[in-house]
This record gives sequence, C-alpha cells and structure tokens, in this order.
Amino acid sequence: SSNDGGGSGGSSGAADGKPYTIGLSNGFVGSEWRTQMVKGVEAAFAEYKKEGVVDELVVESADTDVNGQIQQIRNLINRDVDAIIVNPNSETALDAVFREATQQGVKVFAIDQAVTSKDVTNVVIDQAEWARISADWLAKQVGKGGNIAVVNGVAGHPANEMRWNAAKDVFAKAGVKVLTVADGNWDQATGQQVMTNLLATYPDLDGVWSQDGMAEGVFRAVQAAGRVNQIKISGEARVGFMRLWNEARADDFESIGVVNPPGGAVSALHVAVNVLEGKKFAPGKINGNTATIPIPYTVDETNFDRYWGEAGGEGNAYSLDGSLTRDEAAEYFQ
Amino acid sequence: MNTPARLREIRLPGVQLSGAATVAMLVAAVVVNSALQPNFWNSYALTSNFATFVPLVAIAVGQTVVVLSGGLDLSLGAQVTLASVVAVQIVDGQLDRFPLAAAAALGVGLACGALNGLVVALLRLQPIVATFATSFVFSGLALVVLPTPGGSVPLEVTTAYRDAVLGVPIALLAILVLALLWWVLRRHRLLRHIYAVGGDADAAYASLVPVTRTRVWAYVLGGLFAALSALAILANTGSGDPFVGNELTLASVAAVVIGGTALAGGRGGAGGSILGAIVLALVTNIVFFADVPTTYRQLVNGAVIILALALAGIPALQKRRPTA
Amino acid sequence: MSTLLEMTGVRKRYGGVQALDGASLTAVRGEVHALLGPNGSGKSTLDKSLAGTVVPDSGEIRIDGAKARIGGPRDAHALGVAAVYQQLSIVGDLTVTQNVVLGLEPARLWGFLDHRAARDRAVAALERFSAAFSGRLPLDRPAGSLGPGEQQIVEVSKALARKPRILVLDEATASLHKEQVEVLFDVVRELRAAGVLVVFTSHRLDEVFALCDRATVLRNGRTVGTVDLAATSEDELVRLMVGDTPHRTPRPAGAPAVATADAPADAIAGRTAASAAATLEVRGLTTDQLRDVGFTVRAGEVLGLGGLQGQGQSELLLALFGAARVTAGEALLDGRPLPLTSPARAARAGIALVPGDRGRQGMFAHRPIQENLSLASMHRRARVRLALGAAAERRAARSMVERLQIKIGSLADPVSTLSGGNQQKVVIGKWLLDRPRVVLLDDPTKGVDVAAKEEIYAIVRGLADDGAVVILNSSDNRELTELSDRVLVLFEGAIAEELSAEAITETRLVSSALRLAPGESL
Amino acid sequence: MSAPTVEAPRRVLAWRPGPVALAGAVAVVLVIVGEIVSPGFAEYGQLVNLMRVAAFLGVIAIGQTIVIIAGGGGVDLSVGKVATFAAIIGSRVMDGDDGDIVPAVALALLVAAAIGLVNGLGITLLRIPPFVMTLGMIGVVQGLILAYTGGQASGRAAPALTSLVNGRVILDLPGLLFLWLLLGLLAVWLLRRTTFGWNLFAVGSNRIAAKLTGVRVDRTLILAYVLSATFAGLAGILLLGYTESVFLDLADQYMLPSVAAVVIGGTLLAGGIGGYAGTAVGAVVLTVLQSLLTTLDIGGAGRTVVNGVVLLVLLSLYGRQRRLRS
Ligand SMILES: Nc1ncnc2c1ncn2[C@@H]1O[C@H](COP(=O)(O)OP(=O)(O)OP(=O)(O)O)[C@@H](O)[C@H]1O
Ligand SMILES: Nc1ncnc2c1ncn2[C@@H]1O[C@H](COP(=O)(O)OP(=O)(O)OP(=O)(O)O)[C@@H](O)[C@H]1O
Ligand SMILES: O[C@@H]1[C@H](O)[C@H](O)CO[C@H]1O
Ligand SMILES: [Mg+2]
Ligand SMILES: [Mg+2]
Repeated sequence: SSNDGGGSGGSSGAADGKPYTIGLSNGFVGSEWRTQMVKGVEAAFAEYKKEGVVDELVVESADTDVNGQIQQIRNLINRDVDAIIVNPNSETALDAVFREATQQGVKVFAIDQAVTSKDVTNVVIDQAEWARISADWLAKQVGKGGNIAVVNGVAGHPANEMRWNAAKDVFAKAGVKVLTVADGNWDQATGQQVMTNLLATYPDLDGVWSQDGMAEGVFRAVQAAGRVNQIKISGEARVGFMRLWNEARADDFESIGVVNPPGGAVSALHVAVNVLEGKKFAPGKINGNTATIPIPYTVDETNFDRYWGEAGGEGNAYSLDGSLTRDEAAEYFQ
Repeated sequence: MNTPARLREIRLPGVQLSGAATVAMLVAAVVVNSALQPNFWNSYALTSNFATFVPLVAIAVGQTVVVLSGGLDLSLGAQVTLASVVAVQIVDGQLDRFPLAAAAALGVGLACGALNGLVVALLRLQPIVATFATSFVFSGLALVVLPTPGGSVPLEVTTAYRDAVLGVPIALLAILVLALLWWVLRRHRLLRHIYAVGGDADAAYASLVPVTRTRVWAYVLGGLFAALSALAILANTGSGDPFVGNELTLASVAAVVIGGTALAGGRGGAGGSILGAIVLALVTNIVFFADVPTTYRQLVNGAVIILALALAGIPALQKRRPTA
Repeated sequence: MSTLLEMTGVRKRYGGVQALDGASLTAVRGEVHALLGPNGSGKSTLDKSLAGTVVPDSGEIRIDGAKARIGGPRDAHALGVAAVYQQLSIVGDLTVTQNVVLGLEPARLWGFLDHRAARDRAVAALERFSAAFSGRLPLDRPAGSLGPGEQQIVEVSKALARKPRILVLDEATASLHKEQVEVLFDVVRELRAAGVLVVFTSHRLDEVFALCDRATVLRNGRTVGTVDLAATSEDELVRLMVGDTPHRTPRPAGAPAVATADAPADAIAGRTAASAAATLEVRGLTTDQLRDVGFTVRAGEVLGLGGLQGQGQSELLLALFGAARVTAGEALLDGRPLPLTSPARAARAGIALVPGDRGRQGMFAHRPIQENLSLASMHRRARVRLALGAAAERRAARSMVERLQIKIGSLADPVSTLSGGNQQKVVIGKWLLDRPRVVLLDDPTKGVDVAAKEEIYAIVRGLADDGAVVILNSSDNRELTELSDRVLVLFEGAIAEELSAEAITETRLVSSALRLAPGESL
Repeated sequence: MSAPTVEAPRRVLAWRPGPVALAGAVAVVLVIVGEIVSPGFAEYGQLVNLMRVAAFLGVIAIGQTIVIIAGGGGVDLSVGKVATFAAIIGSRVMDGDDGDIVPAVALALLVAAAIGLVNGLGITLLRIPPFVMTLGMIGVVQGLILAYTGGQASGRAAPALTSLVNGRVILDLPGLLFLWLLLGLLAVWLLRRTTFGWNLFAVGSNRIAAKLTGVRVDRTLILAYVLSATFAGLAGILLLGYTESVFLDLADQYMLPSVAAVVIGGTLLAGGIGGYAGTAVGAVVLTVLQSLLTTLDIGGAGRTVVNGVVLLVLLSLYGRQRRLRS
C-alpha cells in the first residue's frame, strides 16, 4: 500500500502489504442489529488473524452524524488502515472523505446501504429486492383491492426510500390500495404507537407492511386491538417478532420474515481481503461498483419451525443472519 | 460594598470559564492528541483535522452570538441542513454557479434567522422551545428541497478545502476568517447591544437599546454563521444530504460553554467557542487514538466533556469579579 | 415661566391594582419639582410613564404644549426626557464607560464603535463625582462590581450624559453618601439654572425641602395637590401625603423633626434592664471586609450599626447569618458557638436576617404572598417536616398580615403586586413567624414611606421587648437614634467607636462616622 | 383598622384562562380536527389509546417540570437516555418473571436516581450549567448502556408489568392511566403541599433570597435532579411494560418533547412559575398532535413542517415571555 507521508500501510510489514489493518466505521449504535454486525466482523476477523492475513481491526462505533462519521474515517486513515468497511450514515455525504481515503491508498467498502461514490465498493444486499419479497407476500395475502397501511422508517433516509419505492411498485401492480404511509423511525416503541393510531383511524385495514425493526411493535398494536385474525402483517426475521409469530401460529396467524443480514459486514470483510490481496472482480460479479450479495433466506410458514428451532434461544433483538463464506466470496473474483 | 462577592456570584446561573481555562484545555488536548497519534503533525492529518473542525466552529460562533443575546437556538443544525441542500441544488456540480449557491445559502440562513428572531423577539416565545419548533420547519423544508441524498459540489471546491497554502491548511484559514469576522463584529454597535440585552434586557431597554431589534439580529447572525457552516459541510462532504447538520446543534451549545460563554447571556465571546469546538473534536480523536475499547468510548467521551465543563467549578480558574 | 410638562388623567392598571388612577403633574422649565407620596402611591409608575418604560392605559402627556406620544424609552429620549430609575438600569457585565454611553454609543461609519469618543463622554459625565471613587474613575471596570452607591452614580451620570430637557430622578439618592448627595444637588441646581426641569422623588423630606421648588403629591394613584415648598411646612406636606384619615403620626405631635433624637429615649432605657443575660457574643470576627470585630449584645437590646455606608455593616450581618466567608473568629449564642457556615444552619439556630436589598435578597417576587410569608418557618408546622397543611399555612400567614397590618388583596397574589413598604413588611413577617432569637436588620426601612416606617419601628421595638437580640444597620442616622440602645460605628471593617445611651445623637453619629474626635466640629 | 387586611375576593373580570385550561382546550380542538379529517379519531378506544401513549411522556415530564421550576437554566436532557437505561436494567433483571419485578424495578430506579444524583452534584458543586451537564450525561449513560448490555439488550417484561400497563381495569381503561393519575397527583402534591415544593419554587424564583431565607439551596437542587431521573426511570419501566421487550434506544426520543410538554403546560423555563397539571395536559396535547399527524397522509416532509408550525402556534398561546414595557 502506498504511503505519502501519512496515509496507509504504516503497519504492514511484508512486501504484499500483509498483514492488513482493517478499519470499521459504524455511525449508529442505538440498534442491536449494528452490535450484531460489529460482533460478526470481529469473529471473522479473528480467523484471518490466526492465519496472519490481518493484524488489527480498528473499530469506530458510536452514535454520530455525517460529520462525526467523516471524522471517524479520517481517524482511521490517520491510523494507517489498509481498508475501511463502512456502514454509511449517508448515501452521498461521505463522498469527499472516501476520495481522501482513496488518495491515501485506502480501500473502502460500504455495507448495509450502497453509496454513490465511485471510490467505494458497495457490498450490499439489494434493498429493493428485500422489500419486494415481503411486499409480494402481503399483496397476495390481501389480494387485489385490499387495503393496507405502511409503517416506514425515516422519511428521506436512502434505505427507507429504496425499500419503499420498490414495495410501492409491487402494491400498485397488484392493485393493492395503500391507505396511508406513516413513519415509525425504525423504532419499536414508535412503531407500536403509530400502528395504534392507524388502527383507530383506518378501520378497514386488511394488511400492514412495515420495514424492519418495527414488526414486533406493529404486531402488539394489532394484537391489542384484537384484530390479529383480520389484519395481515408482514413481519421480520428477528427473534422478538418470531416469538410472537410462533405464539400466534396456533390461531392460524401467518407472516413472513426476509433476512436483512448484519453479517453483510462479514461478507464485506471477505471481499476486502481479496481486494487487498490484489484480486480483480470476476466479470458479471460487480455492477458498476456494487457487488450485490444474495439475501440469505426468507422465513415463512413452510420453514418456520426450522429457523425458530435454530434461533429461538437468542435474545429478542437477534436478527437471523447469513453471510458469504470465504469460498463464496472468492467466487466474486477472477 | 454591601454584598459580598460570594453572594453576588450566585446571581449567575451559567458560570463561565475564563479564557485561560479554555486555552489550557486546548493545549492539553493538542499535547495528548499528538502524543497518542504519531502522525498528528503531518500534512494530511493536519489538513484533515482542520477540515473536520470548521463546520462545528462556524455553528458554534453563531450559537455564541445567540447565547450572548440571552437566547438559545436549537434550530441551528436544521438551518445548516436547509442551507446546504438549497446550495447543493443550485450549484449542481458547476463551479461557476458556486457563488450563486453560496449567496443562496446565506440567504437561507438569513431567512431562518429572521423567522427565529420574529418568533423569539416579537412573539416572545421562549427560545429553547420556540427554536425546537422551528427546527421541525427547517428540517421538513430541507426534505422538500432534497427528498433523498444527492447533488454534487464542484470538485474544485472540495479539493481546495483540503488544500494548504504555504503549508497552512485552507480549513485553518477558514477558522481564522471566522475569528476575524467575530473580531469585526465585536467592534460594532450591534454586538455591544447584544451583550447588553443578554446581560440585562430590562436595563438595556430602559437605556435606549432597541431590544427587540437587537434580539432579531442575534438570530439573524446565528443563521448567517449556520450558512457558513453549511458551506463548510458541503466542501467537506462533497454532496447534499437532508439530515447532514441536525446533530451539530447540541454540540454547538457544548462548545459555547466550554469556551467560557455563560448560557445566561451577556458574558463570553466567540473566541472561546472556537477553541471549545476544537477541544470537543480533539477529545473524540483522543479517545480513539488512546484505544479505549469501543464499548466504553462514548462513556469516556461524555465523562471527559463533563470534566472539561467542571473546570468551571474550580474557583482558581474562574474569572472573578473585582470586589469594590 | 412656561409650562414644559403636562401630564393629565394618567391611568395604569396592573392586574387587580390600579397603580395610577387619573394622576396629573404640571411642571415648568427651570424648576426642581418633587413628586411625593406614600409607598405604592404611583410615583414610580408616573415617572416611568414619562420615561417610556410604562405605557399608561390612558392619559395625556404634553411637552411644550405639544401632545407627546411616548411608546418607549427611545421616544422619551427624542423628546428630551432622561430618567434615573428606582430600580437601576445598569448592565452589570458592561464596563462603566459602556454603561454610560449605552444605547447612544458614539460610532463611526456603519455603526462601528468609537471607543475614544465613548471614553471622553463617560469622563465628562462622571468627573463631577470623582470624589466618590476616591479620585480614580473606574471606567473599565464591570459596573456590576461596583458598590450600590457607585452604581447609583453611574446611573445618574448616564442620564446626565443624555443631556435631557426633563430629568427624572426616582429615589436617586437612596444609596448615596451625604457628600455625593451634595454633588448631585449641585448638578441639579446647575441644570435648573440652565432651564432643565428636574422631577425629583424621594422619601427623605429634608432633601426635598433643601432642593425642590414645588411638590406634587400622589395618593392611591391620584394627584392630591401641588404645593409651593417655600410656603409649606413639613407637617403640612406629610398631612397632604398621608391624608386626613386617622393614622399614626410619624413622631410625637409637636416634637421638632430632629431635636428629639438628641434626648435619650426613655422607653429604651426602661426595657434594656429587663434582661441581663448576655445572649450573643461575637469574638474576633474576620472576613474579606471585616477586621477583628467583637461585641456582646443582650436579649432585649437593640444594637445599631453606624458609620458611613459600606464600611462592613452589611457584611457583618451576612457573616453572622452564615452568608459570608468567615476566615477567623466566632460567635456564641448563649455560650454555644454558632455555625457561621450556612444561612440554613443560622436560621435553624434561631437567627433571622432582613437583608438590605429586598428585591434581590429578600423576596420571591412572582410567588404568592402566602409562600413568601411561610417559607422561613413552614418546617415547624409541616408534618414530618414535609407535608404542609393548607389551612395551617394560611392561618400563619394571615396572622402576620394582621399583626403587621400588611395591605394585601389575596394571599395568593404575587408579592410583586404590593407596594414597597408592604413588600418590606412581608420580608420581615416571614421571620417573625419563625420566632427568631437574634434578628439582623439591614436598612429595613430603605425606600419605605413615613407611615410604614413608623410601623416597622414598632415591630423592631416589639421584637426587643419580646426578648430578642436585635442588630440594626441603618443608613438613616435618625433611625439609629430612635431605635438603638447602643451603636457600633464601623470604619473600614472594624469597630471605630461604641456609642451608648445619651451619646447616641445624630451629630455624634456623623462625627464618629467621619472619625472626628468627640466635640470636634464638622 | 382591620379592614385592609381582609382578603378581597378575586375579581371575576381579572380571570384569564390559565395554561391548564388553554392547553386542555387545544387538546380538545385537536381531537375534533382529528375526527373531522379522519373519522374514528375521537372514538372512545382511540382516545384511551392516546391517553396511554401520553402517559409515558407525562411521567417523564414530571421530573422535567421539577427541574425546570428549580430555575437557573434548569433542564434535564438526559431523561430519555435514563428512561432507556432503566428499562434495559428492568428487563434484564425481571426477564419475564413476575417474581423478580420488585428487585428489577428497585434496581432500575436506584441506578436512575444515582445518575440524577451525579447530575445534581455536577450542577451544584461543580456549577456546570444544567443544559450541558445533562447533555454530557447522555453520552455517559449511553456508554453505561453499551457496557451493561454489550450492545445487545436482553430480557423481557414480566407479565404482571405488562398487564399493569396494558390490562384494562375499569371502564376499559388500562392500568397505566390510573398509575399516571396517581403519579400526577403525587407530583401536584409534592409541588404544592410540601416544604420541598415550596423550597423548589423559592429557589427557582430567586436563588439568593432562597439562600438568605434558610433554604438549603444545593440540597433542593440535587433532590430535583434525583427526582427527575427517578421519574424518567419509572417512565422507562412503564414503557417496557408497553413494548414488552427492550431496545437500545427505547425512550431516547422523549428528550426534547418532555421539555415542550412542560412549556406548553405553562411552566416558565426561567423557573419559579408553573406546575404539573399543565404539563400533564401538555403531554396529552403533544401526543394528540403526533397521532393526528400520523393519520394524515401528507408525507414525511409535510408532516415535519406541520409539526413545527403547530408547535409554534401552541407555544404562542401560552409560554410567552414578559414584555419589557408594561
Ligand atoms: N409591574 C407591576 N406589576 C404589578 N403591580 C405593580 C407593578 N409595578 C407597580 N405596581 C403596583 O402599582 C402601585 C404603584 O407602584 P409604584 O411603584 O408606582 O409606587 P411608588 O409610589 O413608586 O412607591 P414606592 O415609594 O414604594 O417606590 C403599587 O401598588 C404597586 O404594587
Ligand atoms: N462561593 C460561591 N460563589 C458563587 N456561588 C456559590 C458559592 N457557594 C455556593 N454558591 C451557589 O449558591 C447556591 C447555594 O449554595 P450553598 O452550598 O451555600 O447552599 P446551602 O444552603 O449551603 O445548601 P446545602 O445545605 O444543601 O449545601 C448554589 O447554587 C451554589 O452553587
Ligand atoms: O438496515 C439496517 C437495519 O434496518 C437496522 O435496523 C438498523 O440499521 C440499518 O442500517
Ligand atoms: Mg417608587
Ligand atoms: Mg452547601
């Protein structure tokens, strides 16, 4: 790795730059999903370390805004990391600091949501696809002419917009009527309060579609209104929701949970190591600068018992997970 | 002298740090940071650090003006956001449109400041909650202007922001310009009136100070500095984001207090706030380079900030009023 | 002589209080016109209506015959009116210079300040009073760091610097030394000679007679008359102020205004003998502003503190109350040491302080009269020191309202709606409910009208009669002579002289304060 | 001579709607508007729901009212985080077991109170302005949460807690509402009928005078911050009963709304004037507004702007400052 007097590579001894120092920048800790993400990277990193591929994982993880995340990334650059894995607080506003990183010879990988910068390799699931799967399911459940409400995340947030635009299309095509769209801020308690309000003012609901992190709250609100049997709820692959789902299954409740994997960060780590080792992406595996990783799986009625059996012992906040194996990651490269 | 000094001091709920204490904190932060970060003094680290400081420094100067007038502006961050998205929509990646975009940003700051001034000075709403309310208006408008992140700042601007002339980072020059602006304002009648109104509005009113107009101006100046902060953010980020400035608000208040300005108004100055903002940013760096485990980083960060604020309680460091 | 100012039918209502009820005032160019009346009669409100900080509900103000529209202080300034407010309008954090030029700062192009011109203007305004600052004008000191008298002078200078045609002085002498008062009077006389109208409000009638040409008297917000002072006796003036309703006269009928003070008050001599037990003993008390102060006071005795203002009298009272940092010395109450560390402890030990600055130190302006009266003693009536009984508190407060004849509407009204004298009674009353053994009074009648003053004197005597130790600081020598059994004269933080019984005369007090040998003349 | 001391009956003409009445009227108007734009909004069940949601804000705002009345720039920005922390502790200790409710709640409230104590000590002894002291405390508590949970909150509400909060008691009203009523009465009593309350108003109205009246100023202030944190902790526990499971940012969003509820209720941020009844109505007003905005389908941006504008209108009804000129 290059070093123009302050940039990267200071800690790498060997000729090919090994062992690598990796930085992880996470700008939001108020979510168990992010904790799981960090822990996953730490575990995978330990494997590489044993093999002498990497030496140090520098984690920057705190509640901060875009400006704070820029500072995080600059600190990582000043710490001479070889690559940075970043869960970005903004789709665009980190562009300039990513360019700085590239100029300092640091490779950057964005996870969870894609960024626009060409200096960055996005290693992400297709958020639109993720939304489409559950939207399809709900559309089928309520049928043409069905009335639904939507509990979204934060208006204007890129992941939110990407997901909602995809789902909106699905509902339009299927002839499902979206009566209202509310914001639940990806927050359980808010989601519950919002849904309670919607239930009172929209008595004709047939279904509700919500983004992840709120299905548990939505369910509790519907349950409190005594309408679990009338209203179809698109769920999520998290233990808290699945516990409720499991209990309600006795009363023929059905739902769906599409995995949004915190382990995407692990996939990105594998990709990063390959890139640092000088490998080039295989043709077709990368679209522009985005390497799309598959959505691991979807929990539904057919496979519920299996996944509940595997994950039921975890805490409520646990997200069902999945990541590329090292071999699968290697397939992305020539 | 009928009142002993001890009693007189209780009148002032917002204690202030002396200039000496703020400078001491800055020196300590720089020393510790450079000890922990081996490349602290090289050019990339230096320019990137200063580039990081500017947005908070600018908004802290704006907050200082408002606080000095006896108010508080919880909408400054939202103003930064709104000004930045308006500017980015106008500039659209073209350098020749940058002056227009910058002017528009300043216009937005001015308009937001005027609205706050109207609400606080004319309608006499309590500043903390009134500006909390206007912050919703501004962030909502930001979403209208730029519904999802996007737009780009001309490369020349982002590059220049990271450049240095004769080894002096442009971002450092930007901070010096902010300090100079403050120095000029300080010599103007308006700032004198702002101090008077913040110190004792009734007395100022009875002494012919146009209190309402002065208060409006304080918020307008706050908005103008928020707009400058927005420009720095655009140069720093290279793109627009409808949430970008919101969280600067509370940090700006912390910077003001660390810098020795009393939240009660009427005492202090932006010089301290500039240093205070830099101290705040350096603390984050220190906690990072000291390898504090991630889990404890926010705890240590918070504790260090409280400790810095607590320096205000050490009498030796306090600006004591001479007793008559 | 042409009429310069004509105020007619001025009305102002604050909530339930009719502060002005059709007041009027007519004054001419080149006169000093006194505006008099008991506490709460509306003097300050009328002054403020003229100066623009109060906008009357109705009424007319004419200046030079033209109808004046005064919507704020700036309008008043444009018409040539400047005011010294009873509640000073000093910004404590600004320097003296900045205060003097405040609002009218000399500026260069585009409003940038001209520091040199500001300084010149401040020096010109303050120079006359330089003796008060021992010759060195504190131009660059924060005004808030000055003593009350010095602040008062800055306030006066600020008004003078505005070069008014009409100058309003509302209790402008309340915090001034005698010499400073003289300087101010000289200035006022010069202004009069130059054709300026000065509206002068004071509760010190000797000042009024010494300075003013005519007087307008207010009662209950209404003008009861305007008199030519040269043709009016003090008694006549007092009768005009207090009205014809039966009331206690300020002093025994027929007694000369000053002379009685030189005779020992027989009542005092009579009751000091009642209790011989030494109750409060102070030894070597030292603080920032006190040097080695020691004395003993017995129960039933009134100990006066004399001397020029600002020689440590207030500090001594605050120190005994645990509110000043004591560096050496002790105080014993009945032989047991007093905690001099916190007012709360002092209060629990049976000490009460009626502080000198009512608004800032004694009163909770926006809280109900009820709470103001209850606060110092409520813990005695509370269950488990926590739960208050509404009825018991009301009973206690009402008993005090009746005992001190406090004029109130409802106990639930904010104490700020009362007139100055009644506010003062509330501040005293809260301590009476606590049955204190030691009562520290710091200028308890400052700004209080003659009638209320007499009532407060009766309270002080009553306290001593009931066996309390009373220590009284007063800026009014007449008050000291009337009330004290002994007087300690303080000078620069130390006891300069002790006067007792027949030695307590106004002349002795003055000469002692100035450290003249007994018998030496002024 | 006793005539002047007789209390005059308050004039009818002098009556102005107080902050409580005004805020209450606003709440009613909002509900009516809600019913017009989306029928069903004013149904009994929905009103009960609104009150239930308002209760959390209402309980957090008890402490906020107390510190704001204490004056001197008093405000507690850490209430949201403290509530979150209390819920996290409570959930981990009780972990779905009724038997552990008492120790869980006790521990959570103890920790909350301890945080309040630190706030109070920082504000009185170190003389850090409340705004920044409690702001810095947010970071500290967030750190404590991460240290305590390792970033994964665990445990569950005990069924008894859930049924206390959500279960219907009388008239189909959830237990939470009765609890709120009880706590509200306690707060009103504390402020209006105890020595602590009167000391608090005295300290908020004039700190120097309070000290010179023998009030233990520091002790009163410290107690105010301890109470604030404790009520926040209690609100966190109640919220836990509502959501049953806990998250790392469960109650964070209550920070500034708790201040807004206090101000809309007519308490002066300058201190020394106010009360809890107004705050409680303020909490209802804010909740009704939020829920009205939720049911209006006007998009996120529009919703945010309308929220701000309506808040401004509410504030201008009450919570205005004194004029300089009288
Ligand atoms: N801001 C106010 N709010 C309510 N009542 C007020 C206010 N200002 C004055 N008052 C009331 O108006 C009346 C007149 O007050 P004002 O201050 O004019 O009296 P004053 O003659 O100057 O008395 P003093 O000799 O005590 O200074 C009093 O009853 C007073 O309590
Ligand atoms: N030397 C001082 N200078 C300025 N302010 C002070 C000083 N000492 C105390 N204060 C402030 O004065 C107020 C009262 O403080 P103090 O400690 O004297 O109260 P207290 O009555 O002794 O209370 P407690 O008995 O509970 O300690 C507090 O706000 C405190 O911060
Ligand atoms: O996409 C993820 C998940 O939605 C999680 O709930 C929080 O972090 C977001 O970035
Ligand atoms: Mg007066
Ligand atoms: Mg103490």
